[in-house]
Amino acid sequence: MASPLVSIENVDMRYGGPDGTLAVSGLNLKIQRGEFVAVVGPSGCGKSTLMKLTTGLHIPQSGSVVVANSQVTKPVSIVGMAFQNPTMLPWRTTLENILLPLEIVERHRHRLRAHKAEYVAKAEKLLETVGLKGFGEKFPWQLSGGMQQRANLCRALIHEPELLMLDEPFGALDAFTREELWCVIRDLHATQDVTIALVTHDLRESVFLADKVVVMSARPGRIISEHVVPFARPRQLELLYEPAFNEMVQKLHGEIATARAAA
Amino acid sequence: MASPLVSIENVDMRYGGPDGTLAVSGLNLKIQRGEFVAVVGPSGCGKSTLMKLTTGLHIPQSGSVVVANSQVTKPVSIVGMAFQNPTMLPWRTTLENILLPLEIVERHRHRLRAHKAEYVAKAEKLLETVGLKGFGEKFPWQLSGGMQQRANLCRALIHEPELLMLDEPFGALDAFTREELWCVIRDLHATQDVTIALVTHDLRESVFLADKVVVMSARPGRIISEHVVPFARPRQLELLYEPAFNEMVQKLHGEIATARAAA
Amino acid sequence: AQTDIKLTLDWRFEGPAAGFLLAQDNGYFADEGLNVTIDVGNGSVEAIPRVATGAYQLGFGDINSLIKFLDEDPSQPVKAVMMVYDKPVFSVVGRRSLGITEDPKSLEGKKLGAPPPDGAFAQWPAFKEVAGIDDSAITLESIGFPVREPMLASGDVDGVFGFAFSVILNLKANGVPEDDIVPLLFADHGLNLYGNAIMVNEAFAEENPEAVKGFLRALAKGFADAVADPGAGAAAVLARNEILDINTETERLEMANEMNIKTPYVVENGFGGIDEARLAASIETLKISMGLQGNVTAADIFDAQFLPPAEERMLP
Amino acid sequence: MSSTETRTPVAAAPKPALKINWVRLSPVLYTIGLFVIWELGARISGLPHTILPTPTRVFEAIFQYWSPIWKNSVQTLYTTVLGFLIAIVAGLGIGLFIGWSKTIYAGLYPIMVGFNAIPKVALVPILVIWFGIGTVPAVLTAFLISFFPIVVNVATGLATIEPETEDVLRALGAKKLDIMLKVGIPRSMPYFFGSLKVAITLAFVGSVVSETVASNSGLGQMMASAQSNFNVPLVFAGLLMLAVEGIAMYALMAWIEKRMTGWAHRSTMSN
Amino acid sequence: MSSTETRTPVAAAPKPALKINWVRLSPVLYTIGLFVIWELGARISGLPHTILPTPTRVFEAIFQYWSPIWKNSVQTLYTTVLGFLIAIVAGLGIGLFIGWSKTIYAGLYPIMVGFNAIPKVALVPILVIWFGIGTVPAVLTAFLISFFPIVVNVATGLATIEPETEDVLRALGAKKLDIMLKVGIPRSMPYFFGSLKVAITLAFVGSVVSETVASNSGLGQMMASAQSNFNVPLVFAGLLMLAVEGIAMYALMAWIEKRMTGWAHRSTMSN
Ligand SMILES: Nc1ncnc2c1ncn2[C@@H]1O[C@H](COP(=O)(O)OP(=O)(O)OP(=O)(O)O)[C@@H](O)[C@H]1O
Ligand SMILES: Nc1ncnc2c1ncn2[C@@H]1O[C@H](COP(=O)(O)OP(=O)(O)OP(=O)(O)O)[C@@H](O)[C@H]1O
Ligand SMILES: [Mg+2]
Ligand SMILES: [Mg+2]
Repeated sequence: MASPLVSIENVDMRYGGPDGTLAVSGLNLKIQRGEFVAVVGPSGCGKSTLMKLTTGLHIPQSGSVVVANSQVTKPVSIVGMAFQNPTMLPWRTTLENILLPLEIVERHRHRLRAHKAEYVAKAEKLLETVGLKGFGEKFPWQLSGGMQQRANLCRALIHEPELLMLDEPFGALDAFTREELWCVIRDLHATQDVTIALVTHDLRESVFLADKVVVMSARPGRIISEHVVPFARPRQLELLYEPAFNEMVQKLHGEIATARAAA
Repeated sequence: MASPLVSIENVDMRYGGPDGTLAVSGLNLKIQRGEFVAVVGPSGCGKSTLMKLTTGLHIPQSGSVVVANSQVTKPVSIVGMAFQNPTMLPWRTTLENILLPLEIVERHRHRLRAHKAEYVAKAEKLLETVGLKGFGEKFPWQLSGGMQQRANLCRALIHEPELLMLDEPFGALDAFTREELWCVIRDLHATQDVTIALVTHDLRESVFLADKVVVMSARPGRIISEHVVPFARPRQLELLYEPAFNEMVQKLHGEIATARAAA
Repeated sequence: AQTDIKLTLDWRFEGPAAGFLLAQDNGYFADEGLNVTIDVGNGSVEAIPRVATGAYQLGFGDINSLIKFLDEDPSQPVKAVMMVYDKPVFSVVGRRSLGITEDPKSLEGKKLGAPPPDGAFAQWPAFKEVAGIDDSAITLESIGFPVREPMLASGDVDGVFGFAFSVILNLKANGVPEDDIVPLLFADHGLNLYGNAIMVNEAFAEENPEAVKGFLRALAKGFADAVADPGAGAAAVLARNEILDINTETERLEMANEMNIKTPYVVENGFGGIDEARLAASIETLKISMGLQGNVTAADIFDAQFLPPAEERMLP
Repeated sequence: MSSTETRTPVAAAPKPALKINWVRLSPVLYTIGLFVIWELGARISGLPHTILPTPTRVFEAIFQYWSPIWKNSVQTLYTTVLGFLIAIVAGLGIGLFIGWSKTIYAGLYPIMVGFNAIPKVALVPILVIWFGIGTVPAVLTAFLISFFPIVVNVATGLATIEPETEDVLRALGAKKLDIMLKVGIPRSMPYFFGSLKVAITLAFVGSVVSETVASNSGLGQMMASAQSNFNVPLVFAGLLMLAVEGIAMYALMAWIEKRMTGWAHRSTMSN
Repeated sequence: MSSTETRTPVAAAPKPALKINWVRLSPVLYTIGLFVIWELGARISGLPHTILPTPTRVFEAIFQYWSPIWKNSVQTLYTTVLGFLIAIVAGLGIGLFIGWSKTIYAGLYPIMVGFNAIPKVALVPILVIWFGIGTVPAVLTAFLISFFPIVVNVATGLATIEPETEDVLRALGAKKLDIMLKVGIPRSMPYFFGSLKVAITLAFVGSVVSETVASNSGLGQMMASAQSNFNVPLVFAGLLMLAVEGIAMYALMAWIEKRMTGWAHRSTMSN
C-alpha cells in the first residue's frame, strides 16, 4: 500500500471566477487507506471546501487531487459524505432519504429491488443506532435539528463506502448523544476497512477518534500542522478523562490559538 | 417587576394533529425581565419547540404562554430570534438579510428609508463584531456554515429586540470564534436591557453566559431542573479555567446523564 | 358640424367593398357632412349585432341573417335601409372532374364541405327543397374556411358551400383549372333571396334621418363609381390592404358587380331598392331554411324611406 | 419597546365558534356569485341575448339541447384528455431534455417560444390535410397548444435546483439522469402541477378551436353552428360545458397534486 | 469496491481544446436546422403551397410584402405588449390574492380554470360591441389569455414557501402582506419568469386572434386577409414575424430574468 488513498497536492481553490473568494491555497494532504484523519480549523477556513475537493464536487483551479490512484475530475463514487447542513430531500421520508445512496451506487442499485426488505432492515438498524428508532416514516422536516443531523449521518453510512467524509456530523448534538455516536464511528472504523475524514470543531472529538489531527490555517486555508494521536486503539470513553488526553487537547488548543493570532 | 417577561405554564405541544409527535408536555418556565436563561437537554427533546412557543410561532394545544403580559396567540413582535438552521433568504446578500428585521419591525421600518446609511453602518459594525467584515456583499450561499450562523446571529441582534431567543447559535463554530462571540453576547446583555434565552449543547457555554440553566428531559420535553449560576458578573474568559466553574459544569453533566438514563 | 358615423363592413377590405371606399375617397361622404369611419367585419352575420347594439351606426350584412335575428328578438333596433346585393351568390361550387354538373341533382350521393357559419350553407335546407334534391345520400363535412378550398382542390370533398366569387377565385389560387369549376348558384335554381344590405341602428336613424339619407346618397354614388371603373375601385381597396393583388381584386369586384349588384332588376329600378313581394317571399323561404317563427314581416325588415330618388340610384 | 407597553390583562384562550367550513363552501359561493353578477350584468347592460344571454337562458338552452350537448361534450373531453396526456409526456420529456444541457436550452427554447407565439388555429389546416377532419387534428391541436407550459415549468424546476441538493447525489457519483429523476422531477412537481392547470385549459381551447375549423362533432363544431344560427344561448351553453369540464379536470388534478406534493405545501400562510 | 479496482495511472489534467461557444451558437444552428427540415419536409410531403409553403417562398413573401408586414407587426407588437403588461400586473395581483387565503384559493381557482378553458375568441365579439374593433379588443384579449399562467405560478410559489423561511418573518411580527412581499414574491420569481415565457406567447396569440376577428390592422388581420385570398406564403410570413417578435420578447425577458434571479440559477447540472 505505497500510495495513499487520498493525495491532495498544492491545491488552490477559488470560488466564483478569478475575482472570487480564495478558499484554500497551497493545500497539501495525504490520507492513507484505512486511516482516520480529523480536520480542525477556524470557521470559514476551507474545511468544507477540502471535503468537497476530495470527493470531486469541486475541481480545483490548480494543483492535483488524486483519490484511489486517479485524478479527480468529477465526483468519485467510492465516498459516503455527510454534509455540514443536513440536505435531506423534503419529498422523501427519513427512511427513503437514507435509502437514497442505494438507489444510486452501482453496487447496490441493481440489488435494491430484489433485496428491498433486507436494505430497509439495515436502514432501520442504523436509525436505531443513532437513536432515531421509529422516526423512519417521518419526513425530514418533522425532525429536530439534531435528529436531522443524525439521519444525515445514516445516509452517509448506509452504502458502506470505502471513504467516509464527515463534515461536522455532531455539531447539533448534546454531549451524550455525541459520545454515543463517537463510539459508533469508532467501532465502524475498527471493524470495517474504511478510511475516514472528519471535520470537527470539538478538539476532544478529534483526538478521541482520529489517528491524525490536521490543523488548518484561517482562510485561505492550508495545513499548518499534523499531529499523530498516540493513544492505542480500541479507545474507551474513559480516555476522555485521562490527563494525557487532555494534555493533547490543550496542546492543540494552544497551537490553534497561536495560528489564529498569526493569521 | 412582579410578573415575569415570559411565563409558560403547563404547556403541551403536539405536532401534526392528534396523532402527531408530542414534543413537549407539562412544560413550565418563567423568564424574568433582564434574565439570561440557558436551556440544555438531549437532542430532539423540544428545545427548539420551546423557543417557537415563546415567540408565538407555534400555539400550544393546551396550557398558556404569556409574554409581556399578554397571552400569545400569534407571533409576538418584541423578539429577535436566531433559528437553529440559518434560514437566510438566498436572493438577498448577507447585508440585506441582516437588514431584513428593520424592514419589518414597526419601530424601524418607517425610519429605514431616511436613515439607510446609519442602519447599514450598524449592520456592518455587527458583521465586523462576528468576524465577517467585508462579507456583507456576498450572498449567504457563498458563506461557509459557520459564517452563515454568525450572519444569522447578526440578524437576530440588529433591531435590538427586547427578548432575544438564540437556538444553538454557536453550534458550527470553532472554539475560539465561539469564545469571542460569548463575550459579544455577554457584553450585549450587560449593556442593554435585554432578556435572553439560549439553547445550547455546550454546558460550559451555558454556565459562562447564563443566570439560570434549565435542564430539559428527553421527549416529550419538560423542565426537570433549574440551576442558578452563582458566578458574579462581569465574567471573564478566565472563569472557564476556574475549578468552581468546572465543578458546576460537571455537576450539570452528571445530572443530565442521570435524567437521560431515567427517561 | 359633421356627423360621425361608424360603419362596419361584412368582411375585409376586398374588391366588393370598393363602393364604400370610393364613396369615401371621392369625398361623397364629406359632401354630405358625414365623417365616416369604415371598419372591417368578420362575416356578414356578425355585423348585425354590432349595429343592433349601437356600437356601429351603420353596417353591411346579410339580410337573411337580419331576418333571422329580428325573428329571434323583434325588439332589436336594427333595420335594413338599402339593398346592395340584389342577388346573393349563395352557391355550391363543385368540380366537374368529381362528377358535379350544372344540374343540382348531380349533388346527390356526393360529399360536400360546409363551414357552419357560412351563409350559403345556411340556405341549404331551403335550396334542397326548391331544387328537389334528395339529400339522403349526401354527406356533409363540417369544415372551416381555411380548409374549404384546399379540401376541394385535393378532392377530399366533391363540392363546397360558399359565395361563388370567393370560392372560384380561391380554387384558382389552389391550382384548379377554371373549366373544372362548376358554380351552382342557388338563385339560378329557384331560391329567390336577397343578399347583403345596408343596415342602420334605428335609434341613430331617428335622431339623424338626414345623415342616413346623405349616407345612402353618397353610397349610391360610390357604388356607381365602382361599377363604372372597377380598376379604380380595386385601387381604393389596395390603398387600405396592401397585400392584395390588383388583378384579383379587380376581377373579384367585376364578378360582384356582374353577379350581385348590377342585376336586371337594378338596371331597371335603380340600385338599393327592393321589391316588397320578393322580400316577403324570401321570408317564407327562410321559414324552411332557418326555422323562422314568423315574428317579422317585410316591413319590419326593410325601411325604404331613407333612399334617395330612383334616378339618383341608377348604375352606369 | 412598542407592543409591550400595552399591558393588557392576560386574555383567555379564544373559544372556537361554531365553524362553517368556508374553504369547502367557497367554490360554490363564488360560482353562485358569478352567475348572479352575470345575470345582473346582462340585464343592466341591455345587451341583446344574441350577444350576451343571461344565465337563465343559457340553462334553458342546456336543458333543451341536452342530448347534443352531452354527446359533443364527451367528444371534446375525449380529444382534450388525449391531447393533454400526450402533452404531459412530451412536456416532461422536452423539459428534461432542455434541463439537460445549456446548448439544448439555448437552442430549443427560443424556437419553442417562437412556435408558441403562433396561433395554433393557423396550423389546423395542415393537420386536416394530413389527417382528415375529426378527432386526430383536435387531439394534435390540444397537444401542440398545451405542452409548452409544462416544458417551461419542468425546465425551470430543473434549472433552479439548489446545488446543495444536487451535491447530495453528485457525491454518490450519480449520473445526470439520476439527478434529474431523483431530484429534478420531484422537486419541480409542485410547479409541474401548476403548469398542468394551465395546460389543461389550453388543451380545451386547442381541441375546440380545431373542432371549429374541421370536425363533424365536438363542442367547437356545435358552437360554431349554433353561432351561425344566432342560437347564442346554445353557444354559451357550450362555453359553460367547457368550463365545467375544465373544472372537473382541475379537480382531478388538484386531487392528484394533493397526494403527491403535500411535502411542498406546508406553508402556514394561506389560511 | 468497484471503481477503485481499476488502478489507472494518474491522468493528466485535460487540456482545454480550441473552444467554440456552442451555447451562443446553438440558437442559430437550431433555427437553421429547423428551416432546413421545413424546406425538405415541405418538398417531400408534396403538400400544396396553399397549405404548407416552403421557407424559400415564405421569405420571398416577406421580401415582397415587407411594408405591410412591418406596419402590421408593429401594431401587433404594440397591442401584445400592452396586454402583456396588464397581464403581469393583474397576474401578480390575483396570484397574491389567491395565495392570501385558502377560501379565496378554493373559490377563485376553479372559476379561473373554467374561464380559461373557454376559447377567448368567443369573447371577442362582446369586446367589439363594447369597445369597437381595433386596438382595445386586441389588448384585452391578449390580457385575458395571458394572465392565467402568471397567476398559477405566483400562487404556486406562495403556496410552496417553506414554513422555515416564513418563520423568519413571522417571528418578527410581520404582517401577511410583508411575508408576501419579502418572501413570497422574490421566492417565486424564477417561476414568475417561467410563466412570463408562457404568457408572452399567449399574449401574441390573443392579440392575433382578436385582430383576425376585429381589426383594420395588425398581423392577425393581415394573415386573415391573406388566408382568404389563399396567399398562404404571406400567412406564413406573418406567422414567422410573430415567432420573431415572440423570440425578441423572450430574449428581453431572459435578460431581465438573468439579472433578477441569478441566485436561483446556481445549479451546476445543465452544462
Ligand atoms: N459556494 C461558494 N461560493 C463562494 N464562496 C464560497 C462558497 N462556499 C464557500 N465559500 C467561501 O470559501 C471559504 C471557505 O468555506 P468553507 O465552507 O470551506 O469553510 P469551512 O472551513 O467549512 O467553515 P465552517 O467551519 O464555518 O463550516 C469561505 O470564506 C466561504 O466564504
Ligand atoms: N415541524 C414538525 N413536525 C412534526 N414534528 C416535529 C416538527 N418539529 C419538531 N418535531 C418533533 O418535535 C420534537 C422536538 O423537536 P425540537 O426541534 O423542539 O427538538 P430540539 O430539542 O430542538 O432538538 P435538537 O437539539 O436536535 O435541535 C422532535 O421529536 C421532532 O421530531
Ligand atoms: Mg464547513
Ligand atoms: Mg433544536
